[in-house]
Amino acid sequence: MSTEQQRIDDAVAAAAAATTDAMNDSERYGVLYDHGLAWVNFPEGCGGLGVSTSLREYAAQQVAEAGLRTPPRGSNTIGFGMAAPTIVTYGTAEQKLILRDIYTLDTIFCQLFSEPGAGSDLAAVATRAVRNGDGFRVTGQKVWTSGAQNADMAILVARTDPSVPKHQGLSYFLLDMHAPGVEVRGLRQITGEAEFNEVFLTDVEVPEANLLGELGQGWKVANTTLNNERVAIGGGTPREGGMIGVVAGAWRANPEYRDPLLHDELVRLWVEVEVARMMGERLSQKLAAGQPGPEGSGAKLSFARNNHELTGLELQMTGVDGLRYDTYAMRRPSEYSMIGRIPGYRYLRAKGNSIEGGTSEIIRNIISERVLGLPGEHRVDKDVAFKDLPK
Amino acid sequence: MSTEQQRIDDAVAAAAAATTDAMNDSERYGVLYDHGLAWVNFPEGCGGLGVSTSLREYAAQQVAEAGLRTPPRGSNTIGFGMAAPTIVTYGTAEQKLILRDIYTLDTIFCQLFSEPGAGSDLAAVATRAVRNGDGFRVTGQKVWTSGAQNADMAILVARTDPSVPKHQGLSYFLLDMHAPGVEVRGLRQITGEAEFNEVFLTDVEVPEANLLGELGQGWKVANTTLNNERVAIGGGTPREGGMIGVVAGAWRANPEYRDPLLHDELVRLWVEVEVARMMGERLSQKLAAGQPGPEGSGAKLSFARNNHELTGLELQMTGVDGLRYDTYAMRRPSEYSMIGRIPGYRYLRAKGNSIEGGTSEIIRNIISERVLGLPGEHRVDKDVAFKDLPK
Amino acid sequence: MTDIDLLPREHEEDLRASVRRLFEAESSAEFVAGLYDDPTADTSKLDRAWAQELGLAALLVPEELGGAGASASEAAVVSEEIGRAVAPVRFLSSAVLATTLAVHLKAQSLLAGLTAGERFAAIAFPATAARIDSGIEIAVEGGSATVSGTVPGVIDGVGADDYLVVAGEGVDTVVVRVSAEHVQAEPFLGFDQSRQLADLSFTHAPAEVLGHGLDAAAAVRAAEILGRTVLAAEQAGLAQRAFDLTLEYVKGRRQFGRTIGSFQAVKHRLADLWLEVSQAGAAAIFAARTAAASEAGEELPDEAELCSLVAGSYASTAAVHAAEEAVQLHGGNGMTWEYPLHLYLKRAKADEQILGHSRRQRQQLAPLIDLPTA
Amino acid sequence: MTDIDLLPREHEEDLRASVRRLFEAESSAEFVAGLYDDPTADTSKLDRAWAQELGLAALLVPEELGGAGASASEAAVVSEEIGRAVAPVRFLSSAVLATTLAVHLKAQSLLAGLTAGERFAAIAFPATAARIDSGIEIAVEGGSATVSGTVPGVIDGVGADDYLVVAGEGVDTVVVRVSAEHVQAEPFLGFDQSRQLADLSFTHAPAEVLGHGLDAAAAVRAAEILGRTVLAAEQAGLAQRAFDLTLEYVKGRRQFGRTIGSFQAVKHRLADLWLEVSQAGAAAIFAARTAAASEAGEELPDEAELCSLVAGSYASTAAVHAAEEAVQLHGGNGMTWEYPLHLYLKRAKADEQILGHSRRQRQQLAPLIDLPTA
Repeated sequence: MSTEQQRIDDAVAAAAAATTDAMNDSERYGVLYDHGLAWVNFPEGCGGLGVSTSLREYAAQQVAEAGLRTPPRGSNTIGFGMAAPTIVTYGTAEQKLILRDIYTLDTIFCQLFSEPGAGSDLAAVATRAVRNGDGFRVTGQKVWTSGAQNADMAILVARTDPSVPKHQGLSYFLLDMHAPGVEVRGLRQITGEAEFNEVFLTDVEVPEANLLGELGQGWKVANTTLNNERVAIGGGTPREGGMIGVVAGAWRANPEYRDPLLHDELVRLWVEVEVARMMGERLSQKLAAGQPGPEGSGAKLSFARNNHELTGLELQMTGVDGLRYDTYAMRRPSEYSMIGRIPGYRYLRAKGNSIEGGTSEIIRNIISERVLGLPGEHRVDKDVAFKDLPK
Repeated sequence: MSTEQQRIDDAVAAAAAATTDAMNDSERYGVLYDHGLAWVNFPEGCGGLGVSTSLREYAAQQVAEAGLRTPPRGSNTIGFGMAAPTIVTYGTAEQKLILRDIYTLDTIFCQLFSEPGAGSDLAAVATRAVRNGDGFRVTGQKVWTSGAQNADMAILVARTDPSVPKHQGLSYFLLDMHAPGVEVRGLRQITGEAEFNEVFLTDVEVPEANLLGELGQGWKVANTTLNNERVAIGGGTPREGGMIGVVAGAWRANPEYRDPLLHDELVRLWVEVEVARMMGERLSQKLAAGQPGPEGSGAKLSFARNNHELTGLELQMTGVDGLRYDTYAMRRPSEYSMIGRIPGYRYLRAKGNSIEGGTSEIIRNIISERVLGLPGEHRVDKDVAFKDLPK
Repeated sequence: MTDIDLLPREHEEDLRASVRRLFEAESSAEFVAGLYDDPTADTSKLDRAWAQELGLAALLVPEELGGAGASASEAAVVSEEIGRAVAPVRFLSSAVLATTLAVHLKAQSLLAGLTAGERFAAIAFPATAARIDSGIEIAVEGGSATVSGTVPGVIDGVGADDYLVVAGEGVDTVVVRVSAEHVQAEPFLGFDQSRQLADLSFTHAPAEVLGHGLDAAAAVRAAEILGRTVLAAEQAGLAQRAFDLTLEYVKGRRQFGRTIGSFQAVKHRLADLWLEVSQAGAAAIFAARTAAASEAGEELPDEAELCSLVAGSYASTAAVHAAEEAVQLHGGNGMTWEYPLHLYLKRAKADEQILGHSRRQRQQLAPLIDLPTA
Repeated sequence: MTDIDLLPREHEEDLRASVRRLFEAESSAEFVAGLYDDPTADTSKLDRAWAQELGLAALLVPEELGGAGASASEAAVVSEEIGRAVAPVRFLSSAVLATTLAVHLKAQSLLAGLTAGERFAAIAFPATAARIDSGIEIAVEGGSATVSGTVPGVIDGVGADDYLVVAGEGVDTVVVRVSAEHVQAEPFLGFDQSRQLADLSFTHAPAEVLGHGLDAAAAVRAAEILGRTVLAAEQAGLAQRAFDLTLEYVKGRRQFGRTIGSFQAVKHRLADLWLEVSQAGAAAIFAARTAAASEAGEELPDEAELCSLVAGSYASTAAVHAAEEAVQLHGGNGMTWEYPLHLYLKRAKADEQILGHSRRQRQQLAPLIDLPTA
């Protein structure tokens, strides 16, 4: 056993001793945070022990074996997956205090990045943050914000200087979603529901203390966030995990769906998902062994394509049943699930898999440039002041 | 009957009267030429009657009905398809005299356009034509020249001025293939045979009189030629014409090839070929009615893809037979045929269908820019002197 | 195979223009999207407009029976426009499928109402079936019959005035008519709400026999051929419109300081898609003109059937592909309710299943082109 | 399913390096291309080199039988390198298929020659068959037998010292050995001349019975699993090499004043291809490690069979796709004899047929993953 493992074991023992049956969830999670077991690879004092990232799984096992409850990531996806890693990297001591509230679920985060005119091209954000005394006044429109209706805080990218080229005039902020001037509206999707929101910001006051990273460094900070978003759909997925399990299960359970003409396509997709799983498994083993590979970028591509094809096939194989829908009512779920709905919903929702979190076109650019070393696209917007670009 | 049709009928009657049983082929074809029946839409004196292009088919019918033999186009493909239309457009009176020899098959043409460094990018030709007294001295290497070993003349694109941007420094020549300094070598292909040639030009003297079009206008002249090459694979193709007939025929004739797992793929390809045929049919009817459509550019794309897939399927469905080859000996056929060889040859040869005469990538550029009106690719070579471009 | 004239015809282009005007006025994207929120919304005004005012209900009825005496060619033009507007109309179910059946069976009383556009009919068969066959039993006694059983997912199965039920095949084919009051129709929320489906139940429903035996089988076959042909035209029209919307979008939408239509990967995908959509259009018109020639006795029904299967199997996947690419190339906007793309996606994917998916249609095609499975 | 370790292992990377060195020296692209012009060219020096000098003939033979006691994992490394070099070697036929059969049947006298790399064996079955089955009859009488019939397209069917013939299935399975002098082998010019095929004829050929019944059936199945697994590794290696050559080419080749690798349509195709090739590589190593675990008794044969079919069906089409894209993206150069791409294209397309094409392999996979056809 390594020294680092020993430190984890000690922390787990101490946390277990400090936890009492009378504690509520927030208090329990707080104990874990205070003992450095929230994110063990984070520095001490930030919910971590400063140990190697590869020990995260080990720590999770020990915590679980000690019977200590951990917060469900899904309740604060943006907080855990994007805000926390960015704050720990760029935050001031004061800003880092919020890490505890993220972990205890007392502060739920959402993300204010994309705009109607800045989708794949995030650096084109037009939302303005104008100096206003000690702070900034923010005005603009954001879109594709999931969970905004339930969020306490947001990570925000806004333009602080339109007179310089677009990547240089951005800054990164923490924004109070309860502040005056923040308006959240559900954005209805093709499935009928509004999983995402539009967020309108009108003269929202943001104090200087909420600037994360330096003024004008927003692009660099945002990329830390995005790299954390696009982490590999890693190993550990069981065979037939995900959509293939749903479709193969329907085939098995319903002899009337077994159209022999669709059989080869179903098996082919089963193989596609399985080889993607095998690649994910190899990647995760390499990562665990400290040998990161380039495979991660590919996982999102095959995930999206396989989901497109599987849901299309499912709709086809279920015949008239596939043409029934459950509800197009505009609901506002805090997250989506492909399970428990009908094939038509899955078909429509899966279309978003190749768009959200980086379109498949952007992912292909990334693979070809960062993994394969091919030249970048011709850019006409790199050296021109943002205000002078055609919109 | 229109006046133009009447003129065709009169010419046919006169030609028939002037043709005697004792004449050899060259003399017979000469009679047709002299009566304006070689290319009826060409001007009088150039083998034509100056009538509408849409009357070509009518004229061909009348000539055939009169029992007059016409030269097989395949014996002088480049002469008929590329040299003649270019010469009639840009040629001097003296140059136009060669049209008769093209038609009578007394002068066989080949094409010296592509180079090792100038494939899709034809304007990058590096072969130099340097002023030398009254004429030019030509040096360079050409490639992908079919029929060079049997050719008397060539149409040639060469660079006369490397100090201007690349599209501006080209000129177009007629070159005597029997001149000193012309060396033809078979270029072996993946099928084993050498259907094409490399042609090495070393200080070949070309008289001033052989410059076609103006000095420096070679790009414009060459495009006339290429537009004639990329004419639509038009209508009139019978159902199951081409490769689909070969593969479907093999399926019907050999029960042992009928792998049920490949059946849907075969029928799908049958449909693909049939819809391409229907589109060609519509195009040809529109052309005949004087309503040219944009469909022509697509025909080459589907032709190539369908041939790729059909030949791949054929090799698969023929099992062990598909793995037998007839001969990889380096032969030098003057043209190729997909019929009469084995599936393996067809599979390999079909790979060229998406490369020769404009790669499928170039065709997609053409469709997206000329048909769909999308912007051209970013060009770095338009305004730089040819000699200063990176090679 | 005779020579099929594929050129546009002036009277058809006039027809196209008037249908397009109607849908622009009465079947906007907002109108169609509204049907998803209120499935019971009344579309009868729209149905009256095309059926009576434009007289399209009479399109396929011969002149001697009081109709317009037009052909599959004109019906295809109308259907292309329907696809272009994803219009929620009973054209395919009533004016094409049921009317063709009625014409071939010389069911004059039924036809009178249909021709006038005052009554609408639906054929009781599951929308995804490759053959028009109710799958339920019809007990015949002389000129009348009773029908019992359930048929799921019937196209325009709610709100019809007359229901045609087909059972059996070959010499055993029977076609009957049941009037609406004897049918229990349960409409359901559809994946594609621009074509309403319903589950039908018949309980000893009294029925009038319209035809039986080989004549009836021939009539059913004619309806199948025309149905597939007209549906292929709808799919081709839908595909073309989804493509056009996308082409327009990529020319205007800027990212990274350039229009996204200037990116070569987008250009090449659109070039391939253009080819596919164009081929679907050519196949659809080829099938329509061939069906017209066949109905006029100038071409064999086998050839019309072949062409309907070629066009049907090809256009159905082309429409889905065009709609899917449209959503993808519109990026996040393509995923919104606000943009009309979702209407195209839903209709295209549902249409793909109707009258048999493309693999099934290719199985039907195979014997016609002498490509046996084994 | 146990956890399968997928990380590179040091001894395997050493093995890879030595095999690569051998092929670089003895199996250059020129050497392989030369086999198309002279099909009778002697490749025995190359076969001696890997079999004897590198000792790879003994790779899959257990230590207690005098072999190296290595596993499918090491064999896959060798095979990846074979694919990378499109090397014309008898590794799959003799060192994998025949040797696995011999090991499982404990055919010690046969194995002695194979292990030493002094004798080579071939199994008489048509290269494109999904099962190892000669399709001819074996008349057994006690420990000896006679074989009669013809078997077309046998892998490495000419020049072997021993021929193994399998007939029957289940309890009726028989495996016999026929020595070369009793076999008439007619090699033929192959579409892919880097793997020589031959038609075999047996005329009352005397044979030694190596095994029969369920034990023999299990041995045949083990050979099939290992054969598919090792072939998948070859296909993955070939695909990777074709991809690498193409990536290098598009980075250097200029047209329109830019490298062709700077065109987005080319970039996106290569990104997709990279994913496919990477997945093929992952599936191949997964199958190899699983087969090794199965042979070691740590995993069920069913799981090894499943993984071999996943890798086999996927890698075979990935290799063809990679080779086809390589030819296309090399433009005219890809069509020449001078560039090595054609060697990859031919091997990949031939490999795709060997041991059953991917659709057939998926049919074999379906029952193992409980996806019945109907």
